[in-house]
Amino acid sequence: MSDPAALNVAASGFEAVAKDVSDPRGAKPRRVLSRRNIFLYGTLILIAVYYLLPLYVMFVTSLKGMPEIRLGNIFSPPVEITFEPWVKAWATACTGLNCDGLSRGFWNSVRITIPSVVLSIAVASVNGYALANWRFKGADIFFTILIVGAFIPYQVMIYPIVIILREIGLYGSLWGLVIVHSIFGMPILTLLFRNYFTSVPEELFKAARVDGAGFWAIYFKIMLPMALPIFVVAIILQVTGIWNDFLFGVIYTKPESYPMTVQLNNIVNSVQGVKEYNVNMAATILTGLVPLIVYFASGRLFVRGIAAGAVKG
Amino acid sequence: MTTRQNGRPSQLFRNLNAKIASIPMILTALVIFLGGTAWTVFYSFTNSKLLPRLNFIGLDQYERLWAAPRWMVAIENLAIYGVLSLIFSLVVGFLLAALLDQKIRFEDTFRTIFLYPFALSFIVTGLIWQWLLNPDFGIQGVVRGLGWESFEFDPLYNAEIVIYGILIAALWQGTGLIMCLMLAGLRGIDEDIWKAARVDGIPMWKTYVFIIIPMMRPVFITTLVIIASGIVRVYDLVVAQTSGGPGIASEVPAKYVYDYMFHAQNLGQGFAASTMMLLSVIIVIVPWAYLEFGRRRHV
Amino acid sequence: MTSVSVKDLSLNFGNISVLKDLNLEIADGEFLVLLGPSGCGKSTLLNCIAGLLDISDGQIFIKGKNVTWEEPKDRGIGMVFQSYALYPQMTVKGNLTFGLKNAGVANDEIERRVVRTADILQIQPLLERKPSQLSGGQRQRVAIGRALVRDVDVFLFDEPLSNLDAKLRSELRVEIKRLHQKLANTMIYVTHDQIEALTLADRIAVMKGGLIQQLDTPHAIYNHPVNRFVAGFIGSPGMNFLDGELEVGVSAVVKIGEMPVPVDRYTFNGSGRRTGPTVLGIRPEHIAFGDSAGAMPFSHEVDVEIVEPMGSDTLVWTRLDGQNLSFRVDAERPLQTGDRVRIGFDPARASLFDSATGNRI
Amino acid sequence: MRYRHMTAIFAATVALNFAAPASAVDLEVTHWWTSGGEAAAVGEFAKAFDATGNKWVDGAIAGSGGTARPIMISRITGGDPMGATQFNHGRQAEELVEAGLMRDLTDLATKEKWAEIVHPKSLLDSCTLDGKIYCVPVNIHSWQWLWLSNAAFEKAGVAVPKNWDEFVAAGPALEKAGIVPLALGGQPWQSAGAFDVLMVAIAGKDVFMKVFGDKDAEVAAGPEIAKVFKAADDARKMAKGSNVQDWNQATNLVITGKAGGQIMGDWAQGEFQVAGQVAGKDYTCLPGLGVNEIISTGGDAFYFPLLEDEEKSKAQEALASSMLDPTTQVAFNLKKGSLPVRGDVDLGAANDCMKKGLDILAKGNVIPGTDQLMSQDTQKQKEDLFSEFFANPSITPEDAQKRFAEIIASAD
Repeated sequence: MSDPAALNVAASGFEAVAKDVSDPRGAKPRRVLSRRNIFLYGTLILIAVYYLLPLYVMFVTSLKGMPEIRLGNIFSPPVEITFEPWVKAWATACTGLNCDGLSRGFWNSVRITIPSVVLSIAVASVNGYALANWRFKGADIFFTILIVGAFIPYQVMIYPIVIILREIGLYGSLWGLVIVHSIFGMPILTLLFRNYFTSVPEELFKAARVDGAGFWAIYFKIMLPMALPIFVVAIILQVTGIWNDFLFGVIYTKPESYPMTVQLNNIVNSVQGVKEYNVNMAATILTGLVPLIVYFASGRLFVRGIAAGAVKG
Repeated sequence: MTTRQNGRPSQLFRNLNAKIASIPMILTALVIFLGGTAWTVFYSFTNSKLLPRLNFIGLDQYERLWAAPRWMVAIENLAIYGVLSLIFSLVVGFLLAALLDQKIRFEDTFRTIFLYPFALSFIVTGLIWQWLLNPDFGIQGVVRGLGWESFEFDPLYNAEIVIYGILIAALWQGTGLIMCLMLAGLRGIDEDIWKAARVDGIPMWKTYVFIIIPMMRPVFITTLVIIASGIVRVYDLVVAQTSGGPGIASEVPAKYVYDYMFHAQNLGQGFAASTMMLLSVIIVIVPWAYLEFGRRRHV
Repeated sequence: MTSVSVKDLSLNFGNISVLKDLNLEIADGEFLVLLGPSGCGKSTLLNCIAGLLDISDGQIFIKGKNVTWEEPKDRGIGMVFQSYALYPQMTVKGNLTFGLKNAGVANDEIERRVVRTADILQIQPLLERKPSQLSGGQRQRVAIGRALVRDVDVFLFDEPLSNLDAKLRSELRVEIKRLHQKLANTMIYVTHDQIEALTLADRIAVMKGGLIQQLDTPHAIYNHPVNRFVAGFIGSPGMNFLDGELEVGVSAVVKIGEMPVPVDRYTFNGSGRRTGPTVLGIRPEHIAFGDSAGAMPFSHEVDVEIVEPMGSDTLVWTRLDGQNLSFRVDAERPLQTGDRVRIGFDPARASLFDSATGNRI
Repeated sequence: MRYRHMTAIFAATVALNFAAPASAVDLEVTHWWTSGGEAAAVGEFAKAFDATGNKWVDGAIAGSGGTARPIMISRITGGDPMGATQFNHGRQAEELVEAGLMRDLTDLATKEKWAEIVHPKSLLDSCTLDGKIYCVPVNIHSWQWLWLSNAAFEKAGVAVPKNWDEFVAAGPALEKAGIVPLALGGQPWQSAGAFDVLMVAIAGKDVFMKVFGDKDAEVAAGPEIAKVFKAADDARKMAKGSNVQDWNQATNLVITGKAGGQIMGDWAQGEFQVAGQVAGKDYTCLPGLGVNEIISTGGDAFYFPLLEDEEKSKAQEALASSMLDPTTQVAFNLKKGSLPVRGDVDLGAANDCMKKGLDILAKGNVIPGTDQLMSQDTQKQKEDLFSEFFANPSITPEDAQKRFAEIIASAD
C-alpha cells in the first residue's frame, strides 16, 4: 500500500481520489487489483488447477474413443464425444464371465454402506458421549487402546477377524461386514464425538441430570439434537471410507454381495489386450460419484462439524 | 466411614448405562485391537505358513526379516514418505487454510475443489496418477509432444524418485481434509487476537507462526492422528500406482506384511513384520496417546 | 428443622484432596451463600450436594433423608447454573417441562406448574421462544424457572449472575431475594461476589482450599472475620492491614513502627493476648478523618497520595509508617494529592491477627 | 401392474427351485482368470457344467493370484467356502488339505480312472497327498517360451531370431528402430519367471533340478548359474523402457510390434489369438528360448472345499468330472492356450505353437513347474530378488547370484 495514488482503480469514488493524498479524508481507498489480491487469488487459482486437473483428465478421457486416446494429448478435449465408455463401464464391462459392469455392485454397495454407516456412527457417538460425560474407571485405557488401534494396518487384523467372525457365525454375511466396518471406523469417530461432546457445556449435562434424565434420555433428548454438525462429518467420513473400501468387502462377503469397488478393481485390472482407459476412467468416476455427491451436498456443514469435533479437545 | 443404610451401590454398577453403552468400544479395544495384536505377536514366533500353527521357532522370523533387502527398502521408503507427507500435509494444508481464511470471495468453491479428492479412494487416486505420470501418455508424453523432446518426468518408472511420485498422489488426495481441519481451527481463534496483533504491528506471518499456530494445538493433534495413521497404513495407493515397483523401489511395510502373509503364504513372516510395525507405532504413539487422552481433566 | 446437612464430607481426585471433612447444617428456609475465590471448592461442594459429583467420604442429608448415594433427580433439589444451561433445541416451555416429563408428572399438573412459574418470573410471553432468542437476563429467569417448576424444597444456585452485566446483576439479585422471601425455600447459593453474598445471605460460608473458613451471619463475618483471609476477602474496598507488634504490659498496645496503637478496648479472643508480631486490620470506613479523628483513641497526621472519587464517597490512599492505608471520606470533601490531614480510628472496631497463622486474636 | 407381473415370475422361479432342487444347484467357482483369453476359456467350463443341469456362479477376482488367494483362503478358513476354487497345484493348497478343509476326490478319481488318463502323471501326483487325490488338474502351462513379433524385426531390418543368442544380438538393431527389444511387465512374478526360463535354457534341465528340486546352494552359487545371471543381465538391458505392469500389456507390446519379444508362458498365446494373430506369420514362438527344448508342466488345478450340503457335494463331483471331459479339455485349452492334461485327446485344431508344445510333451522333455518344487515363500523371495534385479541396474549379476544362493540355501 505504498503508493495509493499510482495504482488506484477507483473503488472508492472520484472524490476520494481527487483529494490531496497527504490529507486523508473519507473512505479509505481500496483497490481490487492490489498486489495482495493478485497474489492471493493467483495462488488459489493455480492450486485449484492442480487439484482439478486429474478430474478434468478423467472426465475428458472417459468421453473419448480409444483411437483418439492413443493418438492424442490427454489434456485436449474430445474431438468426438462418445458415451460408449460410460455405458460399458456401467452395464457391460466384463469380469470373468459376468458382463454387467458396475451396475452389479452398485446396490450391493448401497446395502453395505447404509447399515455400516448407521451402526458405526450410532456406536461411536454413544461411545464418545459416554467418554465425554460419564467417565468411568478404565475408560481412558480403553480409549487409548482404541486410538492406537487406528494405527494398526488393516492387513494384520484380517486373520483374527476371520476367526472371530467364524466363531460367532457371521462370516460371509452382510452383518459380519457391517461389524467390521464399525470396528475400523470406531477409533476416529469416537475421537470426533468425544471431542464434540466434551465441548458441550458441562452445565447442560448437569442440568439434565438434575432434571432427572438418565444416560439415554440425555443422549437422545439433549446431546443428539445438538450434534448435527459432527454427525455430518461422521457421515461423510464413513460414507467415503465404506463406499471406497475394497479389502473388507472382498474378504468378508460373498461374490453376490461384493461392493462396487470390487467390480471397479475387476474392470480396471482385467486387461483385455489393451487397457481401455476411457472405460476405466468412466468406471472410476462412477464409483466415486456417491461420496462426491455427499461432499458437494454437505458443503459448509462439513467445516462447521470439523470445527466442532477437532478444534476443542 | 460413618453409618450406612441400604449399602453403597457397588463400584461395578456405578454409571452402569455408560458401561453398557461402552461395551462395543471395550470389546473392540480388548478383543480386536488388543487380542488381535497379541494373537499376531504370538504367532510371529511360529513358522506358520498358510494357516496359523503353533510350531515355535523363536526369533527366526525376525532374523530373516531384518536380513531381507526388501524390508529395508520398505522401512526406508516409509521413513521418507512419512516425514515428507507429514511435513507437506501440514504445511500445505495450513497454507491453503490460511489463504482461504483471508475473507476471500468464492471460499466455498475453492474449499470444495481442494477437498473433493478426499472423496475418492486410494485405489482410484492411484489409478489417476498412474495415468498422469505414465511417461508415454501422461505429462511427460504431452510435454514432449509440444516439442520439448528431452523433457523427463517419469517418477513412477524411476527407482530413485518413485516414492515421490506416490507422495504427489497422496498429497493430492489428503491435503483437502487437512486444510478443512486447519480452517476449522483458524475459525476457532478469537478475532480479538488478530486485532491485538494488528494494533501491535506484528506482521501477519509472525502472528501465524508465534501466536495462531500455538493456539491451534488441539487441531494439530487431531490432524497428526489422522495423517500418521494414514502413513503407517499406506498400502492401496502403492498397489494401485506401482505395485511396489519398479523392482522393489516403492515397497512399504504394510505391503510386505500383506505379500508375505497371503502371497508367499508365510504367515509367520508376515506376522513378524506386522509386529515390528506395531512395535514402532507403540513406541511412538502410546506414551503420547496416554498423555493426550489418558489422565486429563477432572471436572 | 434442618433442611440440608453435610457431615464429614471429603472429596478426593486421585491424591488431590478437594474438600476436607466439611460439616454444614442448613436450616429450613435459610439462604446460605458459599463464598470464596475460584478454586476454593465452593462449586464442588454444591455439586456434591446436588449429587452431580460422587463424594469420597461422609454423608449428605436433605430433609432428614440420607441422600449420599441418591441420583440428583431423587434429592428434591432444583439447580440454576452460571451459563444458564438451557437446552438449546427446546423452547422455554420445553426447558421448563423436561424434568417434569422425566419424572412422569401428569400433564395438567405440568401445565399448572408452568403457568405458576411463568407468573412468578413474568416469563409468560417467552414460553414459545428458543433460548437463542432470549437476552441474558431472560435466559437466567428461565433457568431459575426450571428449578422453580420442580416444586422442590432446596434450590441450588451455581454463580447464577456471573455472566450478566452489572446492572442486570443487581436487578436479578433483588429478584432472587424477593423470590426467597416469597417462597421461603432453602437456598444454597455459590458466588465469588461478596456483594451478592452480603446482600442475599442469612448466613455465609467463606471457603478456601476446600475448607470452610467461617460460617456466620453477614454481619459477623464483616465485623469479626476469624482470620486474615476472610477479613481481606470480604468488603470493598478491602480492609487495611498494618504490620505491627503486640505488646502486652499494663495495657495492650500494637506498635506500628514507632507508633503505639492502644488496643485496650479491643475484645481479645480467649487466650490471644500475648506479645508478638501482629497484623492490625481496619476497614476504610472505620477510619475517621478531620475533626472527628482527633477524638479517636488513635490518631495521626498523614499525607494524601491518591484520591479515588467513587461517586457516593471518595477513597483516599495514604501511608502510615510506610504501609498503604485507605479511608473513605464524603464525596463533598475536597481533598487533593499532597494535602496533609489527620486520621484516626477506634481499635475496638479493628481486627487483630497473629502474623504467623493469620488467625484472629 | 408391472410390479405384480415381476413378483409372479419371481414366485414361479422360487417354486420351480423347490420343485426340482436336484436339478439346479448353484455352485460358486472362484478363480482369477479375467483377461480376454482366460475369460473365454473359463466360459467353456461354465458351459460344460451348466450342461450337467447345475449352475456355475462365477466368482472371478481380478488382479492375479496374489489378490485372489487371500480371499479364497479366508473364505475357506472362515467357514463359508465356495463350491470350487482355482489354485496352482503343487504346494499352494497343501495346508488346507492337511487341515481337512478340502474334499477327498479319490473315489471319483478311481471310478473315472484319472490315473490312466492324466498325462504326464506328475500332474496328478501334485494333487495327491498321503495317497489321496484332492484336486483336478485342468491344464498344463509351460513357462519356457520366447514370443517374437515378426513385424518388429522386419521394421528393424533383421531376420527373426531362432534362439536366445540371436535375439540378444538383434537387440541394438531393434533399439535403433525405436523398438523395445524385450517386453517385461513390472509384476514381480514375471521377472522371476523369466529368470527360471533362462536357467532351463542356458544351464539345462539337470542344473535346474539340482537348484530348485534339491535346493543345492552350491550349484546355485556355481559357474553354471553365473552364466544364467549373465544372460539375465542382457535381458535386463534389453527390457529397459517397457513401461507396463501386467503381463498381457507386455504381450500387447509384442502384438503391436512395439517390442521385439517377450519371455512368457504359453498363456500369452491366448492374447495373440484374441488379437487375431497367426503363429508363424505374425508372431514366432521359441520353446525353451530356442536353445533347450524343454517345457515345464505346471498348471492350474481346481480344489473342492468340503461342504456340508449334499446337493452341492454332488454338484462338485459333476464339476470335477466335466472339467476332465475330453471335449471340455479341448475347448478349454484351445482358448486358454495351454495344453490338455489328457494324453488321449485330439488337438487337431491346435496352432503351430501348441503343436510344438505337444511334441515336446510327447517326447517327455519335461520338468516340473517351480510351483511344484518350491514353497510360495521361497517363490516370493525369488520374486523380490528378481524384480529388484531387473529394475535396478546397479545390482551386479554377482551380487544377485550371491543372494540367490542364500535363498536356495534356506529354501523349502
